[in-house]
Amino acid sequence: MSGSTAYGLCSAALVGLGLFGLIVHPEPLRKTLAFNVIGGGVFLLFGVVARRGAAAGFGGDPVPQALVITGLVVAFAATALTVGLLLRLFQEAGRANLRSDE
Amino acid sequence: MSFALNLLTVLAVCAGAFFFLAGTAGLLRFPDPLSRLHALTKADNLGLGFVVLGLLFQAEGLFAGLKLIAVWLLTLLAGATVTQLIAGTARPSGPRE
Amino acid sequence: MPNSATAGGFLLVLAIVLPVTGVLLSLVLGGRHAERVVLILMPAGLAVALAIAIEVWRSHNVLQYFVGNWDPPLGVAFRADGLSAAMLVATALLVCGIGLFARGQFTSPGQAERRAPLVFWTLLPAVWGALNAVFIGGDLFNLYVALELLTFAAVPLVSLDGRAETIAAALRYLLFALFGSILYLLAAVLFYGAYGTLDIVLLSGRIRAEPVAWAAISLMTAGLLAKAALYPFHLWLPPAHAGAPAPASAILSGLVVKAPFFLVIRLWFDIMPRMPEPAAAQVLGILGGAAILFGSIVALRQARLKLLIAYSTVAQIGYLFLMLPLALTPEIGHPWSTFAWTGGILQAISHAFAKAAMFMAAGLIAEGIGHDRITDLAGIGRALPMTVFAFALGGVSLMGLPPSGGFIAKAMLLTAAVAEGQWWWAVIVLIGGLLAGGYVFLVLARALADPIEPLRLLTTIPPSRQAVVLVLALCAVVLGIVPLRPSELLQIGRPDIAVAGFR
Amino acid sequence: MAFDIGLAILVLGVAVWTIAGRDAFAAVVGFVAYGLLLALVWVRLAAPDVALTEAALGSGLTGGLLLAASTRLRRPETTAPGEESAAPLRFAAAIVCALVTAGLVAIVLLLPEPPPTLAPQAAANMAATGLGNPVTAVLMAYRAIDTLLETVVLLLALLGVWSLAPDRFWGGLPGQRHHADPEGVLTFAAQLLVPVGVLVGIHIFWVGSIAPGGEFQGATILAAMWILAAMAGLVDAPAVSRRWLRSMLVAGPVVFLAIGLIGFAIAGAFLAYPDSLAKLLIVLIEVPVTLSIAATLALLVAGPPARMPQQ
Repeated sequence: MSGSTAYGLCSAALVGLGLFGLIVHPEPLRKTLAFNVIGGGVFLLFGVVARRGAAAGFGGDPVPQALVITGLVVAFAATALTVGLLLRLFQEAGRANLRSDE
Repeated sequence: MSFALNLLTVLAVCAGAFFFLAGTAGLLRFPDPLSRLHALTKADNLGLGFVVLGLLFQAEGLFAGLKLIAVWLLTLLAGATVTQLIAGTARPSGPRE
Repeated sequence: MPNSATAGGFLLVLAIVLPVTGVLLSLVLGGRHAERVVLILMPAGLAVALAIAIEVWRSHNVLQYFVGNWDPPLGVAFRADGLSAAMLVATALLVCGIGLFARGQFTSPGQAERRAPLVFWTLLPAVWGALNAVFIGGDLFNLYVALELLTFAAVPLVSLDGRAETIAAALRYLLFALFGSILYLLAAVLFYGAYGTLDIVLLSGRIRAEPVAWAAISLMTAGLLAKAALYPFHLWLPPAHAGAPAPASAILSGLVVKAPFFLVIRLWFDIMPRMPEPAAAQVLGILGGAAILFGSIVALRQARLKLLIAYSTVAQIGYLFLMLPLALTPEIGHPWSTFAWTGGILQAISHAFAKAAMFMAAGLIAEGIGHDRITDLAGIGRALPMTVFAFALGGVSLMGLPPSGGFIAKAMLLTAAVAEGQWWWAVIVLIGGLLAGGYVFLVLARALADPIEPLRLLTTIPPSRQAVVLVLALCAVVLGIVPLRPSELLQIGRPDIAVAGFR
Repeated sequence: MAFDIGLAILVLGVAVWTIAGRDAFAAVVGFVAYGLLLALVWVRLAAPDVALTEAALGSGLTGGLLLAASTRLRRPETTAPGEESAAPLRFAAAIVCALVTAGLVAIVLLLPEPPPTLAPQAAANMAATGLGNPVTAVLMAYRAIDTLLETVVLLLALLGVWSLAPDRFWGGLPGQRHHADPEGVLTFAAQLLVPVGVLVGIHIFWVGSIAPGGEFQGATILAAMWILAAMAGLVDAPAVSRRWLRSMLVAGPVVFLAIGLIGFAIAGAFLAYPDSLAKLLIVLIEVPVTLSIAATLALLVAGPPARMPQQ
């Protein structure tokens, strides 16, 4: 097993773990955390793909690496918007969950 | 020459690791927030100092060495600030702990 | 498929650059200028969309553009086939209609900038640009960015009024959309890891029937379904679409949910045309059928008009996915398969017009009488005849009655189902039509009833706004009268069939 | 090798803490550690550019945002008992997620040999971009359209956050005003750190064309410095209606678009650069883009307008 395979297996576990958190946690803040854990796993898998593609004197394929940077920025923007909605909901309704409005 | 430098590096980094270990033990074992912080910062600043010192022997050129020292100084500053803030919160039988 | 940039490819760049410019200008100029920027933008964007459609029609080929002259797989390609062109034109028409309609609702009186108008007039071109980017995207990661652009443009529209319940609806929508995005991205990573490209055309040449391909396709489909609100991922849709202001509901229900559906089509028909999987297509069809039955029945039980229309969207999305089991037959390119494919796309477009008209009609009714309780609509048919007529025309298309785009779409799906021996889909189409008839007549019966005391409108609704709604509803009808030309356009550039197969 | 396995296990452990911990605040702290460890993983995967982004943005800024949110949501009335999901749901979810993980494990082990890669093509075209960092070449040349749309995505997210302001505060100032305490340690630290941090941010941005770094990483550091200065009360957020602020926010995408359109005339395609001018044009784009991203990130953390100027 090479180092990048270890990280590949780690990324698979991270995706599963984050998915679990996403399903079982009712509070949106915890869901947001779970999203970011999954995101970390997905990006890591892309990093492993990049590392495997090392060639032409580069330590890794630069295309997936660049895409991960773009992805991280999108993930931050998504987190910021979620947090904004969450805080405003808390302010308006005094609650920060989505359960009771079913 | 390079053997001597390598030896110095190993010694310094080991010393640094010891201080980190001691600091972590203090963080876990000491009874109240203030003494925990005390253990943590004292040991960490010294620990990182020794690690940086050890790496200085391996630095390629003056600029790289200065960067390492800058890392240490910035960590000192950040650590001192955060410790002050935590201690300030913890002192008047703070909201947590 | 051409392997270099084609003449007229620069039009594709304009289809994205124009709306994006609108977003930036609206934001920086602010105040009342935001509205003017969009009003200037609308005809220009419509012209670009029409030019693309004409160019595709004239050359009878796919328009293609390599951004920065970098060929895929290193660079990103934009491509417009007949399907893209049709969606671009439909989007442009709808955005123009919605923009004209929204003028009466989102104005900043005086010099001071108001929150809701600025946000609306900045996000309207943002939705437009994002949709265009989805329709012409040729690269899976670029499409990911486009989908995120769409999400961030659509979510704030839901909570524009700032009430707690719409904020909760927006939050739920955002969580579902992000869930879809992350699955989509994971699938894109798997595609790249296995085949070394994210370009749709290159990918379709390299993909093989193996576990990694199936995993990627399943994940991507699941992610897109969450964004398209197909049953059982529909939970977020009704509160979000019903809670948004009417013009925003129109764009969300009419167009935004069609973008992920469009990508499902790209995935199943363009990326893997030679590997049909009837069992998987049947699963998607079953979800579609469940959506039709569930959405229609719940719509029948709604007390508020906007929620009824929103649940009807859940049902109508189901029809889109009926096309998959009917078109993904083992012999793709078979006339009946093409028939079903065309029916599905026509359903997407005619539903867009019909649903936008219905939401805006509901908005005008709510403005006029201050609520949208269905039981208290009596007399509105006399007070706002043009609006109620537009609502009825939209309803005709939803039911699938002639003459309307919805009729042709549903008839094509029905015919294909019968001809292919998959009669159970035909039954569902028919039941769905009956149920749609039920909820539309429920509303119309109340609206046309004589009120106990004469209905007084709170404000006067300008006829121009009513006319816009009527024109959009008429577009849905017209699609049913001249359906053959557009459906020929739709076939241009389909990799899986010869155009000649369609008669 | 052993280090990699150990690090992978550590990352997993911290992730379990983040997901399974009962206290939201502790979970967020776990997430920050998760991000920092991932940054280390990125170094091991020969992706220093990503490592910088992960540490600054994925762990730092995201962590700060979530920490602030979890403190504000942490009131007694929000932690109602019985919020846990039912045991059968947890069990079913665990099975589904285990299956997903197992499937991904199989795929990771079955990834093709030799691995497909675009590294040779990226290398072959580097000369035409005049850049020395392949990741920057991807972001600014080969796939510049992604980066352009990305800057718009950030702007839309900011507008989305702003749209959550109560109507009466529209055009006002975001977040709380922090007052400077001349004796305070935070003020002192900020006075000392901000100039250094700004220099570091500019440096990281500037070396991006030849070495690891670039506009996203540099902009994140600049944004963090502004946030630090605001927390220490040294600066206050500008009102969101300010024309200069709006101009600063859109400057990056506007210049990006403009130079992209000029590409039609001087290089024959949108977002194309003639070889001789490539590096100059890319730097011309990057400077305003860095400023715009820095401003957008800082304001995303600051939140929606919540007060009017000088009440």
